[in-house]
Amino acid sequence: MLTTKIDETPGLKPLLQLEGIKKYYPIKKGVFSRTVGHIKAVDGIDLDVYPGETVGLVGESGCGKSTLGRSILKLEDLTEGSVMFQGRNLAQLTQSQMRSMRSDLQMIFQDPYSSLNPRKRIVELLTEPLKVLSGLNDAEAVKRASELMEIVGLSPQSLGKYPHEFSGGQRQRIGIARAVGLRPRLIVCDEPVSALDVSIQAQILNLLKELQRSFRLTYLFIGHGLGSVKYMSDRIAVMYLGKIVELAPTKRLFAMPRHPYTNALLEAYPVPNPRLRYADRTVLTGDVPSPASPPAGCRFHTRCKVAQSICREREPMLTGGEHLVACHFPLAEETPQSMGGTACG
Amino acid sequence: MVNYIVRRIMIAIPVLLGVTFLNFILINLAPGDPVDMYVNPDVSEADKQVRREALGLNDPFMIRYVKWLANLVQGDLGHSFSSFQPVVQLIGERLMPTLILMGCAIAFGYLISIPIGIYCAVKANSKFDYFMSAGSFLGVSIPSFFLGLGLIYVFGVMVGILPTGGMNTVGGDGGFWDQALHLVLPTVTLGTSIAGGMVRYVRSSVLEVLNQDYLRTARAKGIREFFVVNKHALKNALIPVITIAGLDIPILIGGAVITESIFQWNGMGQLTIQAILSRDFPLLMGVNMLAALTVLAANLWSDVMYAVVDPRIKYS
Amino acid sequence: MSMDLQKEMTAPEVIPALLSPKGEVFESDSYAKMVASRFLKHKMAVAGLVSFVVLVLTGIFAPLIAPYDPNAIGGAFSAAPSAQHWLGTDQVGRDVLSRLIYATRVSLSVGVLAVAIYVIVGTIIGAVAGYLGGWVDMVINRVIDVVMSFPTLMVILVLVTVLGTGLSNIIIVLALLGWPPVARLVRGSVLSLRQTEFVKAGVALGLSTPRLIFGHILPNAMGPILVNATFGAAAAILSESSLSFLGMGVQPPTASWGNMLGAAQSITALTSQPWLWIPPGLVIIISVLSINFIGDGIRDAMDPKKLNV
Amino acid sequence: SKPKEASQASASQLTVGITNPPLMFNPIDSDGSGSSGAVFTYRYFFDSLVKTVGPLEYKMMLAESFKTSDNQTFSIAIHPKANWTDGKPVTAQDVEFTLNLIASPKTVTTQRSAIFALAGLNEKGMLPEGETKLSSVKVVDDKHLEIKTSKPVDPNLIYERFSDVLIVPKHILENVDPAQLNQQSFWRNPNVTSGAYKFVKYENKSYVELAANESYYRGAPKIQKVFIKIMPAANIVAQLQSGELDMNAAQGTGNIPASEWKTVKTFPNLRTEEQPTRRYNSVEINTERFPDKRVRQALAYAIDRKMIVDQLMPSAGELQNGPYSNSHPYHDKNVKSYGYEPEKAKQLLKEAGFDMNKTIELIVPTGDKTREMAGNIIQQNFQAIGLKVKQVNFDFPTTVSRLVKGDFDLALSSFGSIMDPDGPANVYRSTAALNDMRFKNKRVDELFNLGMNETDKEKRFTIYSELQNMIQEEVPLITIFSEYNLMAVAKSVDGKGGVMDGMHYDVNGWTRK
Amino acid sequence: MNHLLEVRHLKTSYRTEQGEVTPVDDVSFTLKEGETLCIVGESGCGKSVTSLSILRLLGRNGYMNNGSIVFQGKDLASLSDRELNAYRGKDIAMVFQDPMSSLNPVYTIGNQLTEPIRLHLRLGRKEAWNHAVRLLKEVGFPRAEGVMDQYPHTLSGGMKQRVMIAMALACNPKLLVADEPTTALDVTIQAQILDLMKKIRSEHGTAIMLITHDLGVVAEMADRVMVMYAGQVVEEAEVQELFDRPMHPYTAGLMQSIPHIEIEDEELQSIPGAVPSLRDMPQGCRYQARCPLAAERCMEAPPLKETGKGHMVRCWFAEEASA
Ligand SMILES: Nc1ncnc2c1ncn2[C@@H]1O[C@H](COP(=O)(O)OP(=O)(O)OP(=O)(O)O)[C@@H](O)[C@H]1O
Ligand SMILES: Nc1ncnc2c1ncn2[C@@H]1O[C@H](COP(=O)(O)OP(=O)(O)OP(=O)(O)O)[C@@H](O)[C@H]1O
Ligand SMILES: [Mg+2]
Ligand SMILES: [Mg+2]
Repeated sequence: MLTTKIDETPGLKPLLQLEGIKKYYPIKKGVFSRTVGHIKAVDGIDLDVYPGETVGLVGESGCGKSTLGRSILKLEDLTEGSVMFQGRNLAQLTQSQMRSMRSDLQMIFQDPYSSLNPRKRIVELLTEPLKVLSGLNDAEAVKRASELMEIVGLSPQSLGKYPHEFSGGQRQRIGIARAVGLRPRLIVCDEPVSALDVSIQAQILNLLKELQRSFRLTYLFIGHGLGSVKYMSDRIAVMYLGKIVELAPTKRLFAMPRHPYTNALLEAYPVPNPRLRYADRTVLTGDVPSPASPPAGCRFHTRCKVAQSICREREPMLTGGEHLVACHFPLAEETPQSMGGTACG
Repeated sequence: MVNYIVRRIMIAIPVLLGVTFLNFILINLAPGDPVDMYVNPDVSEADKQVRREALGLNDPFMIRYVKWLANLVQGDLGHSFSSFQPVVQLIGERLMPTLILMGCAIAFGYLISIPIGIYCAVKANSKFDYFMSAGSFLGVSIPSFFLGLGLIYVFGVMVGILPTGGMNTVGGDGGFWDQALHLVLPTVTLGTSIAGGMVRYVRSSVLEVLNQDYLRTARAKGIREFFVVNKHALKNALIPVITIAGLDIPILIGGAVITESIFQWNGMGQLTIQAILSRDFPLLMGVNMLAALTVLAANLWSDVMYAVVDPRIKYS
Repeated sequence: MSMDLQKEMTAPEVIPALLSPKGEVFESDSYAKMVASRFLKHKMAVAGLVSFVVLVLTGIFAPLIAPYDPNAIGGAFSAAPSAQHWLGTDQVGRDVLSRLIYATRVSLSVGVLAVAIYVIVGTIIGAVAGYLGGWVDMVINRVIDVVMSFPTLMVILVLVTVLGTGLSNIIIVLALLGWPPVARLVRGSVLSLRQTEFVKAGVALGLSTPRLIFGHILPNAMGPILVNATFGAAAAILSESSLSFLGMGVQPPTASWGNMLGAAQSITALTSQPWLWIPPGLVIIISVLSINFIGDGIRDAMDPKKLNV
Repeated sequence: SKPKEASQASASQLTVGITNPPLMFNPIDSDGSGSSGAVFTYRYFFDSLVKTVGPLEYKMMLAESFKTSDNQTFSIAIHPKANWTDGKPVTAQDVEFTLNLIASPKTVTTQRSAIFALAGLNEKGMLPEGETKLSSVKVVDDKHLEIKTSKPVDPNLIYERFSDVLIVPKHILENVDPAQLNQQSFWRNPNVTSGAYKFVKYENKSYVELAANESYYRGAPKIQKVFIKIMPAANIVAQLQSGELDMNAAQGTGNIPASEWKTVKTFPNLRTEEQPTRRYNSVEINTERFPDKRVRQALAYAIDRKMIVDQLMPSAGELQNGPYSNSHPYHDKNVKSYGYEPEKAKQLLKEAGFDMNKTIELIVPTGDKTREMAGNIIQQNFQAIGLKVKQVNFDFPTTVSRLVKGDFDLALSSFGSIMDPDGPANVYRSTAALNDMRFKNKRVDELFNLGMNETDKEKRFTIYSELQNMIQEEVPLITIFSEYNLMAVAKSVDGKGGVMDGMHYDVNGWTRK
Repeated sequence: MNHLLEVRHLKTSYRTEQGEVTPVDDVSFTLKEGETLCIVGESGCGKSVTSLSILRLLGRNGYMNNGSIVFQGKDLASLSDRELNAYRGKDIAMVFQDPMSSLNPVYTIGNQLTEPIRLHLRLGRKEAWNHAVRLLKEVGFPRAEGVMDQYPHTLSGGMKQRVMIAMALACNPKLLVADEPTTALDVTIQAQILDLMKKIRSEHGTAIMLITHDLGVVAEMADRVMVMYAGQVVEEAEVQELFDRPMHPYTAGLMQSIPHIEIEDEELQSIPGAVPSLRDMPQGCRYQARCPLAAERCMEAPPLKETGKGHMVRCWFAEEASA
């Protein structure tokens, strides 16, 4: 199993390269549908993902995580930037080339309830892409579908059922089976467990890990449950308002977050241990600014405790070696933050 | 909002132009000649020719259309072929009666269907609900010529308390009450068919809203069920209802032909049918253009009403 | 690359007996079967279905059931019901019962076929507009505007000349005039369904656009379409009779419920010849009611929200 | 409690029901006026010189006398007391103006045929190019004038034709461009008139209000107000019953449908009357498509006309044989009648070698319920002898355009005729405007010419007798039935009922209990 | 001991097309003034239905089958809807899970917020307005006046949830029932809301019944915790006690399946299987199908019994599980 230290493995080519990805949604008004502004859902992201690793993507709701994930799969048309997958620029592929490329590039959706067509039986849901993309005939496709069911821990007997006859966890397994069925190399997991029960979450996370091991999968793992992202990821990128503000190997990030936002995120995360209740933690005040008109300068300055005047004027770049951070005044590297610092009984 | 409306009107212009041209083609394609049909045995071919010339029917097709358009720009819709009055004036005379009848019919239809629809939804699947469902289908499926005639017979002839037709008492001074009395039967006839469909729409729309979380919030505040339904649910439920209403209006303005003729209510429907039956081209063009205008206006109206009822929708 | 992945994937043993050759029958019923069984639990819907089937059978077997030739003129005109003529005779001495039975063919085919055609056409157009968006949507919308603002009666008149009269042409006319609202409706549903996760998932899985529209989106937009269609059927049965006013309806002597009712439009018939209007009126209402109840039943049975209960 | 309207119906007012809304009140162009409804109405306030009051029976109106000694020159004296409602006298100049207006080639008019006999008109019946006045109309003085026909004519023909020439006020209309005549607002508010009643208003296009002309030259009307209400036929029945209407206008304008007649006759508040008309319904045959006389005869034998009359219009119509209606003074009682003989019909078809598999289209114009039902019966009758006949209903304009183009096999239609026997010439003459049948028969054309040039009544009768038998033998159209005028008048009203002919003559004498 | 709320043997059922279901079956608990009780359990276990039963907000087809709900000595279950309206929003207030859909989209915040104030406190239009503005300031809107005229869709999720809380606090309730008030929100916003609730608790002495399935939130907020599974209470204890010594195998499984951020990498343990459906509840212990300790005996329904000081468990093998 490949693990971290990507930079120490020179010569290994990234599986996925994101360069300057921007996705602006036009805000349209009236019948003329004139664009009166843009929601800058993703506003300039560079990220390399190497074969076999899991890159976690965290950030608060609406910061553009899903949009980024969808953009990689060309479910959204990019405003700017390029997605290189296996060394090919996806933007330059024809429709049919793209369609065949999809068997290497898959996605697991956030909501297991709405991502399965309620009027199709599982067998149809699983075999349809197999027939279309892998060109299998009916019998082969059904055979493959039942293998997949076993792989994700479901009985092939239930292939004839409808999505509503399954629990949320089982549905998410079906979604996973569907994505894995095409034998992809990269799977974008868009919050695959946040809609699920706590007791089921662990099942799914374990399944994903196991699949990664057996099929040498690469994951881009999106989530805002810090616990699960931490559990899954080798590296973690923290997003805020369409930008990556910090990118570091998992352990380092949790041990010493450098961006004030990362720090706030870690502090706000309620630790399931009553002994570790914060007496007086730093809760972020203010609301998330609108992505339609992100603040000038550093986007976080409106909520940042350490913001100075430069933060309002100049946008910080994402810099650093193994631990990248975009902040004019990053938290000192040596002061370990978080983790029950000021715990009380 | 004003901006939005102005832009909508701008976009309506090419649509209208298209409609008028297609109308012109249609009208000219329709069988029957406005002059030939004057089969007064005493009218000779030569006289028909005089009439053709006077009506401008001898010009080629495109010339006639361009002339018509040129006049339109100056606000002139031409003269009727049969009554020789300006089309604008003819339509003007008929518009008010139509609007009055439509207004009353819509008001009547909605006044009975909205409460019934709400109550059906609140008491969904009860006896009342089933009974009213059946009633609403009856309303939809009873032809208006039949309902109208029945009403005339019962209230005009047998009971004799309501006038059987016309817009006011012959020779009367046409006071408000007089006209109101004459409005009753046509309003009921037309309103019944409106109400029939509306009950269903209101019912399903309220039913949908009744499952919304914010109604539970309202109940949790201790608000009486009556207000929960009639304040919190109703306004939301009206949003889809407005769309339907928007679709209703043009149909009513152009299409209450039967009700109008049964009750001698001289509105647009009567005018339209007369124009068609006499192949009165200029009048038809005028009437059709008004119909197109109402469709576009009604679309705009429902969009604007949407924004009025639903603050989430904003036009700028 | 995918080749060696394939090898790695360990295929668990599949029990072939579980799968039918076509891989279709598993332990659960098919969707259609499930919808059917849910439909059958809907009392009103079943009642509607039964009466509708009775009407359809009446239409199909009209020659066997009808006691007389529906167009034959015999006996007294406008005669009250009697042993020979159970529902009396009409204004030109034809047997009302026989006409009513034969009229079932015309009225039901107008009510069902016209609506079926325009629902299909409207659905396809609306789906295309809603899914493709952009200029296609814009053009289709304007076309809908134009068609909706057409003077219905004029269109009908012109079509009469172009097409000639006849049952099939009535159906065509009603269909031509009926599709725009359906297209609007479908467009709206498709616009919102297009944003749903399962459609996005379909795109991610590489499914083609037509497959997505027709295989995934439309089946989920059926609810409102069905409601519209059931109302439309009632309207079509009635409009057929007003078309005959312009010489566009079914041509006499062929009977339809609408023209039977229309012919009875006089004070004399209203007050003293109820057999001329009660039977067709009643049958129209029964058919409208049954179509509506069937529609309600289908909608409820297909509603995915209700599937969860 | 009856509606207000009924209880208010005092002795001084009369309410008449009509079905066709007048568009305006222009007696020069009755088609532009929307025909019968307008004619019925403007007859109350525009008078003619003479008036037909019954078959070959004429009374003087605006003319005090209207005489000829040579059947060619007619001297007319205008009633000395005849005034316009604005006080100005009705003069010979008004008559001259009216005649010239009709004659002008620029005028859009339906009345040209009324003056066709006058000298000085070209073959189109118009003033020749360059002339402004008819030379045949000579004003003698304010109240006297002379008119001259191009050749001697039966004076009855002139009287009948001039019954339709309503005199319009010169001083109001003299500056009007004849081409713009129809657009005059005067026709919508005719406030200078000469008739028994004055126009008050046309309210909402739903009724016309008329008031008595107190200074009417033949005596002021006794009923103060007349209301002419427009409504569908079914409502006329309802309103007659409820008392909102005092009478219907009958004859096209305000007919009671034949199917309702029995019901109406039972209403206790009404007295009813059936009156024969000169209007009949027939099946037009396209002689180009059915050139064989035997086939046309077979079609005539196939129709059970008696059943149509007896069952469809019991006591509301009669059988019609030939081009002259039973009530027409020139009707030949012995004209050939086609009985219901289906076997003979089949026989004739066989003889003619008619292709029985050919589908024949029978066009029925919509709008007249009785006619539509007759169409059903006729179609069945044809079917019964083995013909394949498809009935198609068209609205009136469509029907007309098909007829004019000759694009039809068989078509139901109706024809009326003036009292003069020349009337049917505009149907049966080879070149006639209404000869949709494309019926071309030299002898028929000849007979029409002969009859036209003959002034002796007896001789004319013989000519027209031959003519109608000839036509009946050739059957270019199958005459079926003639509907009666069905008149209902409130018992409280004392006056002649609703026929158009003659009804307006004595309206000033009507009273009401 | 004077209990503010005492729920005894609550059983709530819904009539559905396929017959009756009973999502809450024999639930009992108490709540003291100023106390915070957290109810945890996975989705569908009956947490919301339990809370809705208190104010009888079950909707058209739900009804209370059995049990009593005694609030300040009065059995709410025996009151008519009219009488109950006097409690709703006044003594007992609720905050619901989804702030997005819990506010009426077509009325302004001010309109919705003044409603309970005018209804229960009988204030005039003006006073109610001022009161509402004060409340909004209290829940952290500096620009409260402006917010009053805004429509819900113009507010962010966190703002809406704070409005919901302000609305709940409008009449100084004795009991605040919060049904997953932060599930739809971000962790940073969640922290704000939780702080707000803590503040209210300390300032007004309001008792809070907090429903969640996030054990982190529980750890942060609760005095006492009640764990529900498949419509039943399976365990109830002081928060510290529960985290230290979970006795029911389900509680234990839950604790182990949470990915932690404060502890270093470890293999997650998951609970196999899925929650039984309401329509075919197993005989006996409802957890047996997923339970590692399941035995013959579990075919018999275990009672909820006290094992330690205030620690109640519904399991035959409670001691072993905690070991
Ligand atoms: N189709 C769209 N049209 C317009 N705006 C959109 C669209 N999809 C997303 N957005 C906006 O883009 C921004 C980023 O959305 P996105 O779904 O990527 O966030 P996210 O980080 O995935 O949030 P969450 O954690 O809630 O899933 C949001 O402000 C959202 O409102
Ligand atoms: N109106 C209803 N009709 C029928 N069944 C219902 C209804 N409301 C809830 N239920 C059922 O009751 C059970 C418990 O629901 P409840 O909402 O209390 O769960 P919960 O514990 O709050 O779950 P979550 O964490 O998802 O909110 C569920 O199985 C649900 O299907
Ligand atoms: Mg997302
Ligand atoms: Mg819940």
